[in-house]
Amino acid sequence: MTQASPKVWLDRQHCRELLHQMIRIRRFEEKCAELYTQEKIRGFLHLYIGEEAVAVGVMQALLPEDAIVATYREHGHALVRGVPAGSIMAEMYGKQEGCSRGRGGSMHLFDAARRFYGGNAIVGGGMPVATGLALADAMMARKQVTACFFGEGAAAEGEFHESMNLAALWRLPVLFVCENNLYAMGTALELSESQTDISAKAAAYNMQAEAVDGMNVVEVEAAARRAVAAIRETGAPYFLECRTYRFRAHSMYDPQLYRDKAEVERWTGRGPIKRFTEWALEAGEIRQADIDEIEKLVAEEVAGAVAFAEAGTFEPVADLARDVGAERRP
Amino acid sequence: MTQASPKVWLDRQHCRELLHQMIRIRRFEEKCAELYTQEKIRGFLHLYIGEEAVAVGVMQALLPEDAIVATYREHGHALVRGVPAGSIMAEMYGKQEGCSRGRGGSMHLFDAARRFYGGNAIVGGGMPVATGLALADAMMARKQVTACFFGEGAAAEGEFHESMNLAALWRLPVLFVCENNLYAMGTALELSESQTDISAKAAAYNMQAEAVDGMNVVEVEAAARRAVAAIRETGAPYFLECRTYRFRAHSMYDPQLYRDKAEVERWTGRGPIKRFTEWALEAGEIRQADIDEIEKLVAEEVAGAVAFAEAGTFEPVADLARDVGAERRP
Amino acid sequence: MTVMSYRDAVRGAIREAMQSDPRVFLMGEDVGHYGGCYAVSKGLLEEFGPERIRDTPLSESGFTGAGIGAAMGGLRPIVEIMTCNFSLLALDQIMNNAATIRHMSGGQFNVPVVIRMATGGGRQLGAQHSHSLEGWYAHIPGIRVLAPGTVADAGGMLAPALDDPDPVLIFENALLYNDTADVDWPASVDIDHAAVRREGTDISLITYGGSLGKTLAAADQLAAEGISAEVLDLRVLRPLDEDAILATVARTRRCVIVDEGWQSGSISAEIMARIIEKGFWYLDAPLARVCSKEVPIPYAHHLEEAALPSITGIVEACRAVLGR
Amino acid sequence: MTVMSYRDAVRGAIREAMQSDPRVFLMGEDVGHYGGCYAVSKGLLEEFGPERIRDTPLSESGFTGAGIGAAMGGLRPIVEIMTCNFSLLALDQIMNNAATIRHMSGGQFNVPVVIRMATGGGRQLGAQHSHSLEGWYAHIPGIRVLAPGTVADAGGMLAPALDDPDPVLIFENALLYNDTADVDWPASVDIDHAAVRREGTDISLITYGGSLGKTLAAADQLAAEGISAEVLDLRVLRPLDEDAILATVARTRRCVIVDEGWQSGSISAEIMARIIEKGFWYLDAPLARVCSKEVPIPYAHHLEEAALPSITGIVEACRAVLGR
Ligand SMILES: Cc1ncc(C[n+]2csc(CCOP(=O)(O)OP(=O)(O)O)c2C)c(N)n1
Ligand SMILES: Cc1ncc(C[n+]2csc(CCOP(=O)(O)OP(=O)(O)O)c2C)c(N)n1
Ligand SMILES: [Mg+2]
Ligand SMILES: [Mg+2]
Repeated sequence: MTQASPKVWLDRQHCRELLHQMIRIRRFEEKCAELYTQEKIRGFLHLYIGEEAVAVGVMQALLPEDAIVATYREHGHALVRGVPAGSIMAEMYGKQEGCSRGRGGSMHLFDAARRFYGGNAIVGGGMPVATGLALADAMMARKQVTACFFGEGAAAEGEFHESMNLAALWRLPVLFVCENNLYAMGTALELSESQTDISAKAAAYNMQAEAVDGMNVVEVEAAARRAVAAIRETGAPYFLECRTYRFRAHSMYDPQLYRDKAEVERWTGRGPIKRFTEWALEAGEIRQADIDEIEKLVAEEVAGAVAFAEAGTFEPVADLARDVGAERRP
Repeated sequence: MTQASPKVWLDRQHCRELLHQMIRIRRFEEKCAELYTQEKIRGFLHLYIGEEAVAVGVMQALLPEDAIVATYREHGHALVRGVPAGSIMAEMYGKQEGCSRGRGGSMHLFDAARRFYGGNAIVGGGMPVATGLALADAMMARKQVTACFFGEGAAAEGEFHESMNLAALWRLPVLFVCENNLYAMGTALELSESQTDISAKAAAYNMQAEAVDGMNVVEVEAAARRAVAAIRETGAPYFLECRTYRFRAHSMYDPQLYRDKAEVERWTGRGPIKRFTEWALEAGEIRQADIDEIEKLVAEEVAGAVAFAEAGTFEPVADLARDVGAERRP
Repeated sequence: MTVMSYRDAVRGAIREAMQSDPRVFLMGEDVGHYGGCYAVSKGLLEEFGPERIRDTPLSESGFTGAGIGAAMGGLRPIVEIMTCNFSLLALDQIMNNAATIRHMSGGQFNVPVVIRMATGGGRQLGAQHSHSLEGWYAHIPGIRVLAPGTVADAGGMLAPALDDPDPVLIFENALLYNDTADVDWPASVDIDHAAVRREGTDISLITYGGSLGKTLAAADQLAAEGISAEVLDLRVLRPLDEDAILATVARTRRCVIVDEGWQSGSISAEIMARIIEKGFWYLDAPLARVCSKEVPIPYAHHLEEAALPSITGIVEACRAVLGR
Repeated sequence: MTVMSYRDAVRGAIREAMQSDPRVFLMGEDVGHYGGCYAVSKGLLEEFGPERIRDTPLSESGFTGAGIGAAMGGLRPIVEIMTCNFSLLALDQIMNNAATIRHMSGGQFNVPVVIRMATGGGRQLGAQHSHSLEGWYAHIPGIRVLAPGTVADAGGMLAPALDDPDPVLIFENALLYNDTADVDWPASVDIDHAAVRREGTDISLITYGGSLGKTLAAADQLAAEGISAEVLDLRVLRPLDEDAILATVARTRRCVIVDEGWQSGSISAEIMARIIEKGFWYLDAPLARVCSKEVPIPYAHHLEEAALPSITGIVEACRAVLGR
């Protein structure tokens, strides 16, 4: 449940909510992987498994009027933001009931009602757009925040640099969320950045910046709440680096030659769902029965999403050229 | 005289040399401005007047085998590097005796013999090229340095960011020289950078960085020598921000609405030639007779350059398509 | 009727748009304190303030993308890229975002941004500052490309471009800024149709933007030789007004296309293709075109002149097509 | 003769170039540790080490420009831009530096860089990952543009491209990487001429790259209908082999051009223009072309298929031109 508070209230209900959202992403994507091997889903499919705490934690701090710009690895963000699982699944099936009418696929989820501005498959390409959304908010004196997600690989791109500078220079309400999973495809961070502390880079734009453990959903949520509260108060941007790890391949084609199994196992050992569950059980904030119920709810939701996608229809080929431009111009 | 030493030896001869070079640039460009109003020179003409200490100081530290990449404001760099004044002037006349056969004009001076790689009129556009020249040196284990000049306005461009990161990441022997004259056309530094300390930006790439008074030729030379010595020793890049000021308009079209006369006067009052002359006279390193002789030599050189340009010839129109590609391919 | 320059017309159009719609703002390098690199926006900073006449850092991709985002966020940005030479740095934002988001999002989002830039050679600015890329941009689906060749179009195209729910690129040939004409003001033009600027019967000359003046001058010379040339100003390079192209060719049965882009792959090739596809049987002679030579545009005046389309070149091409 | 895939052919060509010339190196995103996003460079890191198989950060403009600089500094870089979709970020370096420096410097400097990139749609990658920009790049003077459509060309074009003193762009259609063929190895091809891939008498089909296979398949179908189609593979998109284009049209007097670029402003338009300018009197019928529909390429399979050139579409275009 979205709350406007700058503090995390870790009551039972909220713990359940955090866990529920993380498990939703996990199970949904496990299903996606399965459907990909069945060739129900095609194109590129980038899984977020292992990184769930980031989207779940950050999204807690956002209100419905805030905007989101994400990357091609955005199922998690869309799900937590409230884009219906069925419409996401249908999108990946290429059905017109999909959240982008089947035009976008996995990499291009859009949802105007949730101010979900995609789904951008050009690394760094969403950052100037997020900056512009925030510019509109600033110029129209709307107290909204634009959350912009991107990987640490994007930090080397010129568009990162230009966007960071513009947002800081013009004091625009952007929450930059760097999902630092240590690899850009097969390129390890130390092979792509002379300065591997990404939040230090951000600080060089005179932007408030902070790095958090992206495997800890509570820590992420707390930082995001601080950040969003600061943005709402000052109007200035904030940079949050979430240190995380991708458990799966970059996309479905990746043989993962660039990292060894032991490293992956080390990280999965401290996976966000595992850790949070252990802590919450220990702290008595949730019980096994809660988890079982969540898993049941999620299984139903995922099955429902698949059924929805399967039942969906294909847009008529005659409509191919629709929406290249407006149907009617003034 | 180019010396490989990391120290500045301020003997009489060297003082004379520094002054001579600065006055050469000044008088040459004053002539250019005159010729522009006479329409002998056309296109864009960007004068370096006020900034002479930077090119003169930095160039002292470079050896003939080093490379230079500059901008559209590069008459000074070309002159000090040894590109003959006549061939520069002829270039601006559009004559085939020009250093780029009249194809380039003021913004595109080139000279292969002096490893002078232009003359680039895209702000930031020379930076990746300089990085690549240094990459070639590094891969071929040549102990050469590439000096890359650019304005502070370039620091906002993505190409700046990408080049800085590549050079630092790969430890390439580039001397980045930021000529911070406080304005990019009419845009003041504080309107273009959230962090106005450009050398602090550079440090965020884990690159050694330093800011110096760009109106003091000795300080620039000393810093450049330190920097070049460090590069030759470590192979890693170095960033030198030279704080300076452009006394004239951005180009010949600029009505300078963006700054007031008083500001310009404050800066011209501490102009690099004026200050150095006063100091050197005081210190007894030069005498008025030296200055008079320098002025005489320079006047002759400039007159000779104009005469050379006037006497030059136009490339036949039939050669227009020459040098789009190699004449002969293997 | 009011006598004004092309520059004044653009400025007037910006002013009026800003006065009548608070969502409109102008951003780009040196649009504010400098007064615009071609003095187009001179005085506007004083009138509208630095929020709405927004100087940007040198960050073409960043601020063009920000314009796209701001448009999606409810504003009506006019993004000025100083010249099309620098727009290459913003191409990712233009092609991968502005042009695709409506389609890719299944029609949920649109990008009502206007991107203006100066274009063209002829001022001895050399190879990196003399591109004519408007015809090249016209390849991209999802954007509209305008090329005002007259003072009236310079003043009149901005308002409908801002009303357009989709991205519109406006290419202003820098050589035209000082042109003056007596125009109706406020200007009101459409941004869908080509316009016949001169009627004729022997041959059609199809052109736009910076080449319009040369083409009309060539038509004058041809008239003196007894050749009646019709001049069609495309005005809109994407989508092309195919009907108007076919109509003029149907009338004259002969056609020369004049265009400042490099010849291979220029928009003149596309116009030829359209005529061949749909107007082949109208033709009494091969088509011809007068474009820029395929070289980086050189600085030296005589070489630059030789590289760009010339009045003589147009006249000669017409004579050749007419077999005279 | 050796049976190998298009991918193996590119890899083999890179290996041989690196073995025989120490100045050659490969750089780009994920060429090393990942093994190349299309597995083209798999194994090369182990063989040549990280200096010469150089993984780059995500910085298309930066590393493409660095390739240009390294070429000017005496090396022979092969710059890999993962796909042409991302090459827009590097366009400033390509058009304003690589393509201009020789001319602009009066012939003093040249840029012997090879820039390879994957191109094309057909894999349900959506609007930002399905561009076919090779024909669009062919507009730029100062570069050579290659489009290997066969395994032999994929293997044979790299060496002459590296020998070329000027920038060469190679577009590898990603759908071809798994194609296999029995080829002469080491491959040796020229990078100046088009090639007739199938002889015929009734109509010429002109194509290249990823559309070659579809076009040959269409020619098979046409043969079954008693129509003899000649298939010309352009191979080199800049400079175009105009002689070969005119020769095939002179033989068949009819022509359809097949090209995966968006139709307006595609290279097919340029080919039509050349034929009209110099081969108009050969023609017995209007020219036609089969290109991509003018939409951002959609994800859904059936829509993507409808957007790209198809065998049926080619066959139908031929029938229409032949009036059957
Ligand atoms: C401009 C651009 N270059 C290259 C690619 C190909 N590519 C897709 S994802 C990716 C790695 C991005 O890594 P990162 O930003 O760290 O995000 P992650 O995938 O790790 O979440 C690359 C190289 C692209 N999509 N866009
Ligand atoms: C990419 C690009 N954008 C815009 C321009 C137009 N322009 C030329 S010089 C200049 C200002 C550059 O300022 P700075 O880098 O500080 O150098 P200075 O002129 O002060 O020496 C601008 C905006 C350009 N040449 N290239
Ligand atoms: Mg990553
Ligand atoms: Mg400056």
